[in-house]
Amino acid sequence: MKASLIQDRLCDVVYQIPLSANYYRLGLHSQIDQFTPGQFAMLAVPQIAGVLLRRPFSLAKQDGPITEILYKVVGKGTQALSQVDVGKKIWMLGPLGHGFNEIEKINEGIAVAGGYGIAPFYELAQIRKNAQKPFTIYYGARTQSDLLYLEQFAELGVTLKISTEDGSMGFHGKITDLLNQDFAERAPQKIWSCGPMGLLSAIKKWSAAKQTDVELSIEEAMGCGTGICLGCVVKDQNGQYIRACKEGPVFNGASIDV
Amino acid sequence: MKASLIQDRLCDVVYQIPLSANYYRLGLHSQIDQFTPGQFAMLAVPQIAGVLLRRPFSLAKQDGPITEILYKVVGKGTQALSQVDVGKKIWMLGPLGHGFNEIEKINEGIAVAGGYGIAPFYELAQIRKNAQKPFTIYYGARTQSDLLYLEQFAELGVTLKISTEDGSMGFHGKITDLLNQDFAERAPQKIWSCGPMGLLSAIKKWSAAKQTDVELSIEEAMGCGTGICLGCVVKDQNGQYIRACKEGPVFNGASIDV
Amino acid sequence: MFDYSVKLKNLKLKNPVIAASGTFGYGEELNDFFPVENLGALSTKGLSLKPRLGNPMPRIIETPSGMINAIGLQNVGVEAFLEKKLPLLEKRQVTVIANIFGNTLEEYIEIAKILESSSVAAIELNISCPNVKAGGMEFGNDPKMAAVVTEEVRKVFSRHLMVKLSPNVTSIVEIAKKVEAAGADSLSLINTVTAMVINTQSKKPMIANGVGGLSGPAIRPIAVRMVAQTYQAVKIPIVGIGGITELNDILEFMIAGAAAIQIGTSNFTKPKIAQELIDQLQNHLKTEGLSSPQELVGTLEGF
Amino acid sequence: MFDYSVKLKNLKLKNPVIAASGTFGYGEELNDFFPVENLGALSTKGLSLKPRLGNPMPRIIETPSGMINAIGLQNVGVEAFLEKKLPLLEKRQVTVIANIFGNTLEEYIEIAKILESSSVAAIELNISCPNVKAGGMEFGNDPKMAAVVTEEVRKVFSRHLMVKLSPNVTSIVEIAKKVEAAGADSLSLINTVTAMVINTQSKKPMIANGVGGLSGPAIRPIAVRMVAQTYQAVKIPIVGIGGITELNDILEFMIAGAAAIQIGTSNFTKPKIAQELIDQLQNHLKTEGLSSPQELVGTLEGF
Ligand SMILES: Cc1cc2nc3c(=O)[nH]c(=O)nc-3n(C[C@H](O)[C@H](O)[C@H](O)COP(=O)(O)OP(=O)(O)OC[C@H]3O[C@@H](n4cnc5c(N)ncnc54)[C@H](O)[C@@H]3O)c2cc1C
Ligand SMILES: Cc1cc2nc3c(=O)[nH]c(=O)nc-3n(C[C@H](O)[C@H](O)[C@H](O)COP(=O)(O)OP(=O)(O)OC[C@H]3O[C@@H](n4cnc5c(N)ncnc54)[C@H](O)[C@@H]3O)c2cc1C
Ligand SMILES: Cc1cc2nc3c(=O)[nH]c(=O)nc-3n(C[C@H](O)[C@H](O)[C@H](O)COP(=O)(O)O)c2cc1C
Ligand SMILES: Cc1cc2nc3c(=O)[nH]c(=O)nc-3n(C[C@H](O)[C@H](O)[C@H](O)COP(=O)(O)O)c2cc1C
Ligand code: FES
Ligand code: FES
Repeated sequence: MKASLIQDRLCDVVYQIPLSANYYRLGLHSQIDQFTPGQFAMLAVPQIAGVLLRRPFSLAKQDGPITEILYKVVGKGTQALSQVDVGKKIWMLGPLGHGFNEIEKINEGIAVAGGYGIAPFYELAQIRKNAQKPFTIYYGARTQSDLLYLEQFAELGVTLKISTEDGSMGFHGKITDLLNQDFAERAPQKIWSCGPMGLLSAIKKWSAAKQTDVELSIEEAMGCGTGICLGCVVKDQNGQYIRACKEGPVFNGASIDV
Repeated sequence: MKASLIQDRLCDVVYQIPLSANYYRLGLHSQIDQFTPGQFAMLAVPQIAGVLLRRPFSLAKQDGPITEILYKVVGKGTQALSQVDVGKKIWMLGPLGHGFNEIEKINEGIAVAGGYGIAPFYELAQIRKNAQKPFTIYYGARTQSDLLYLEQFAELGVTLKISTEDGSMGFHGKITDLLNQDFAERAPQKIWSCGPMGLLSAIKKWSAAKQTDVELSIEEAMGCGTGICLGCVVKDQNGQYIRACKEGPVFNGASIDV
Repeated sequence: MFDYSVKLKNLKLKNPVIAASGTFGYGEELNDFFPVENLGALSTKGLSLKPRLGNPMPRIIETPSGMINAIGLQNVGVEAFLEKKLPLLEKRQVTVIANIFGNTLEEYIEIAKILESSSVAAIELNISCPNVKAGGMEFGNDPKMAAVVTEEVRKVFSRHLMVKLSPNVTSIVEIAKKVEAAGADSLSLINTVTAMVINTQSKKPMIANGVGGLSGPAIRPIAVRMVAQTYQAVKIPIVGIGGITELNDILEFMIAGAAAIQIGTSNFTKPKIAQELIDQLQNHLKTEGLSSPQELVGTLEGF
Repeated sequence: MFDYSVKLKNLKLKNPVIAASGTFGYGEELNDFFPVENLGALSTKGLSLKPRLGNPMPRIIETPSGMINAIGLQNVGVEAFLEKKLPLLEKRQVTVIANIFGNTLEEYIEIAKILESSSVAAIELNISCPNVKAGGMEFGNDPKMAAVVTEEVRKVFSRHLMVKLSPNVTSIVEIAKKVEAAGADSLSLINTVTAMVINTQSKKPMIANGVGGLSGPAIRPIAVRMVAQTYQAVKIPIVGIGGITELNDILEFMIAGAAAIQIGTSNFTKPKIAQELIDQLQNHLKTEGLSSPQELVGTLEGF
């Protein structure tokens, strides 16, 4: 996949669609060529009440010149972002970092996602479909309303394995329990995973036990997104701090300490 | 005129009309009963890029529950204000301070306004009309496009005497020159004036020479609008600092040092 | 049993929320608007021995998430305060903290003596004031001078003595310890941070005095740090001040070690903020199942 | 004839805009994006004698109009810098200022010696570092220690020696004077202001190190004040730092007395900001009819 050059562009907001559970789909006229799922962008959310830094968001989908972001309102930056109306403009710096690997190559790859960790798998599912490879997503959430993109995944022919903590949809329990159930005998060929740190640690452990290849997209507070602030580090296997935004956010599971 | 209690209310923006020269008419659903022209309100403009303090604006007109503000974009607070769309909400604290006096009583009162100093005279003209008193406004501006509310004043039967610095409309020159011309022989009974400090000084001097009663609405940077910060003072005739927001913004011309 | 009151040694407040000096006038300005007696206490605009005219205009300028002021301590003087301003506060049973300052040690002592025979509940000693006798060096920036002024005022004022510390120092902890040893009953911190904005057109400072004091949310992280450091070093209660605008900010200060807090600049941007925060804090404490604000104080871990 | 270059004594910069230490990496990160050689100079991430791991996470937190960082001076060490990072900067003909720090006086001297035989144009001495031998007291907070480290580094480094001052002191002017007398060629100010944010849920500091350094627009008025005061007290050139985000901010610093400026946190929020400001400043100077940036420096009136 050819890499797109990083750009910082003032993008028109072409859609801003409220979903359930305080999630939104944001469409930005970014004119990005393409990106690798797992790559992200730094958005300059409105600088309300002293907000200063940009906020990192996974790139969820590219549709011609339009980039989609799936985001959840969790604090004042995302709150301010959700108030930006269609027709207004937002600065977007991206695509940044390194995405998932071997997306088109692996035959039996699965994704494990939690929360807004689902975002990169929208584009990833598209790529798998184009490459005519099957794709299964294990998707864990607290409750049914936290599950996004279900229709889109259905359209892309993705097999969805859902678990919810409260049992309101799919398997009742943790996503790792569901994995244990489905892969009792064998292991998936490769796992791409994105979600909260707790999930990533669990998946890393699980994969190690299964001796399966795993890539983790990790989430750290980010100051710059470009590798210059050293605010987003994670320990590598040698105990050295490496940058989530530059060397990551997608890492080989074995190479980092989560 | 009965005084309205000060209130701090989150008001719907009911209209936001761009005029010429970066001026806007803003309609707020304030539910204020009434105000005295010259009184003002502190608006919480959106706190973009570190904006912290509220901004003072004259109350221009009350129409049922709707208060009108006439404002000009001059810096980042007013810029942010102009981006607030109809349907959004803004905190408004008011009515504050002391307005003009003897509005209904004086028979031959005139106003002298410059820039957005025209704002209070919209309501004042209405009161004069209701009281069936004639009203003339001397209105100075840099150029024609800086002149606002001309239609409204016409409807209210106001006699408008216009001067522009570039001669693009009305008298070519300073408003005091026009006053000198019109009042060569006699003096107006009373002057209500609002505008930039330069204008107010000139009017004060002119009135003193003519031995005419003058009230000046002065403009100072304001931190609170309620008298607690002491950031907006002006010297009185004894050399003591008094507060524009509390003792003013309208002062008897003789009582302050401008 | 839930008890919302706070005891700063011998000073009892009905709640931990104090209006900061210079940001609530003499309590009369917001009268129509705000039941002043609901405040934990009101710290008055700084009082001097004689009335002070204050600085020329402009006196304030906004900065990113903050403001600078150089009011120049304009005030009616301590005598006029007692005569004309205090009666209203007495009538409304407000807990009054008299914020005082002097240009010389003698002035501080004189004001404190006058206040000793008044009804004010406490003195807040503003030591961020240039000492004319020591060539303009601020009392509050020198540990020794800070201790001397505390000690001398202590001798003539028997009720609660709060000393307000300046952040413009290398070690606020060192000064805090000296002031504690000199007999202060409590410490309030921080006062404003010295700062400047320049008008790039006129090439003059944006406030007439040249420099002024920075306040507001911009300085909050500096203030929280100083409270946390000071809490580790002294035993007397601390009153936290700096950029408080919402409940979470109060919690930060209390966790850092503040037994009470003061609200300054926010009174300008939202005149009912103190009342709102009093209510919100009370609800929060109840929801968290705490029996008094005291249970939060100094609960910071990992520092 | 318009001349955009700036001379800080023996250090020539093609323009007055420097990327601040710790906010532009080693110049390679923004490479695709930004012609590093267009900068007046690049101040490197702080270099120590040995590589440093840095602090645990979290290391940064946003504050009102600012941010706090406690990166813990993670860096590759001076040797690896010379070997692996400097060649790219040399190839692109960047004016490199090596920002250095040590835990002991000896470490400072050792690094300076190593740099003496490298191609770096200047050293920027970061003295806001705890001196392990003096019980953790920061070099930069004590006028005497600040002078000693300057003097000793001066002896072993013959090119431009810039000393970066800490704002966390009672009198930055006193330290500036001592450092000037000790042989500094220029002063850069300010470094970050020590600050803290507390997570009110976990009751722990929001950054793992407890306290960190506040930067960004929030501190700009503090920095401008310190530059203006220092300019009145020293003869060597001053480099202004703190919260610069737009042209007007640069003008403020230059009017206050800064011969050059550094851009820090803004590189994070807008990675092309330095280039934009270089262009805007040049246009401004031309429009104003000035023949060099120098004509603006120290033009502040009424202070
Ligand atoms: C590589 C990467 C990709 C990402 N992709 C996505 C994505 O696709 N979609 C998405 O929605 N998000 C994504 N995120 C997360 C997203 O960046 C954050 O949710 C966003 O930055 C939050 O900004 P905010 O201003 O709304 O929240 P903030 O105000 O910055 O707060 C963030 C969280 O911290 C808490 N917090 C803040 N201050 C305090 C305090 N003083 N005490 C206690 N708690 C506090 C808040 O409550 C909130 O939960 C991604 C992050 C990374 C690093
Ligand atoms: C009682 C009263 C009534 C008023 N009524 C009205 C009214 O009816 N309509 C109206 O439009 N206005 C009115 N004003 C004025 C209005 O309050 C101001 O225009 C408004 O506060 C400006 O806010 P701002 O954030 O847009 O500008 P700011 O960013 O605060 O700047 C204000 C002005 O100062 C300049 N400035 C700011 N910072 C600097 C700097 N560092 N260097 C050089 N220059 C600088 C700006 O360019 C601008 O001209 C009134 C004011 C008062 C006191
Ligand atoms: C306009 C203004 C006037 C002030 N006057 C005084 C004063 O007279 N005495 C004093 O001790 N502090 C004074 N202060 C400092 C405040 O009491 C408070 O310490 C400071 O503003 C920090 O709190 P804040 O960030 O909540 O405003 C003043 C502050 C402001 C903004
Ligand atoms: C993430 C980060 C890392 C920094 N690292 C260093 C450093 O290694 N050495 C140093 O002298 N200053 C360092 N600084 C301070 C900056 O160089 C600068 O002095 C400060 O941030 C103020 O400028 P600003 O407000 O423009 O950011 C760092 C600042 C930040 C934000
Ligand atoms: S976010 Fe700044 S280095 Fe990664
Ligand atoms: S604006 Fe605060 S006293 Fe007038």
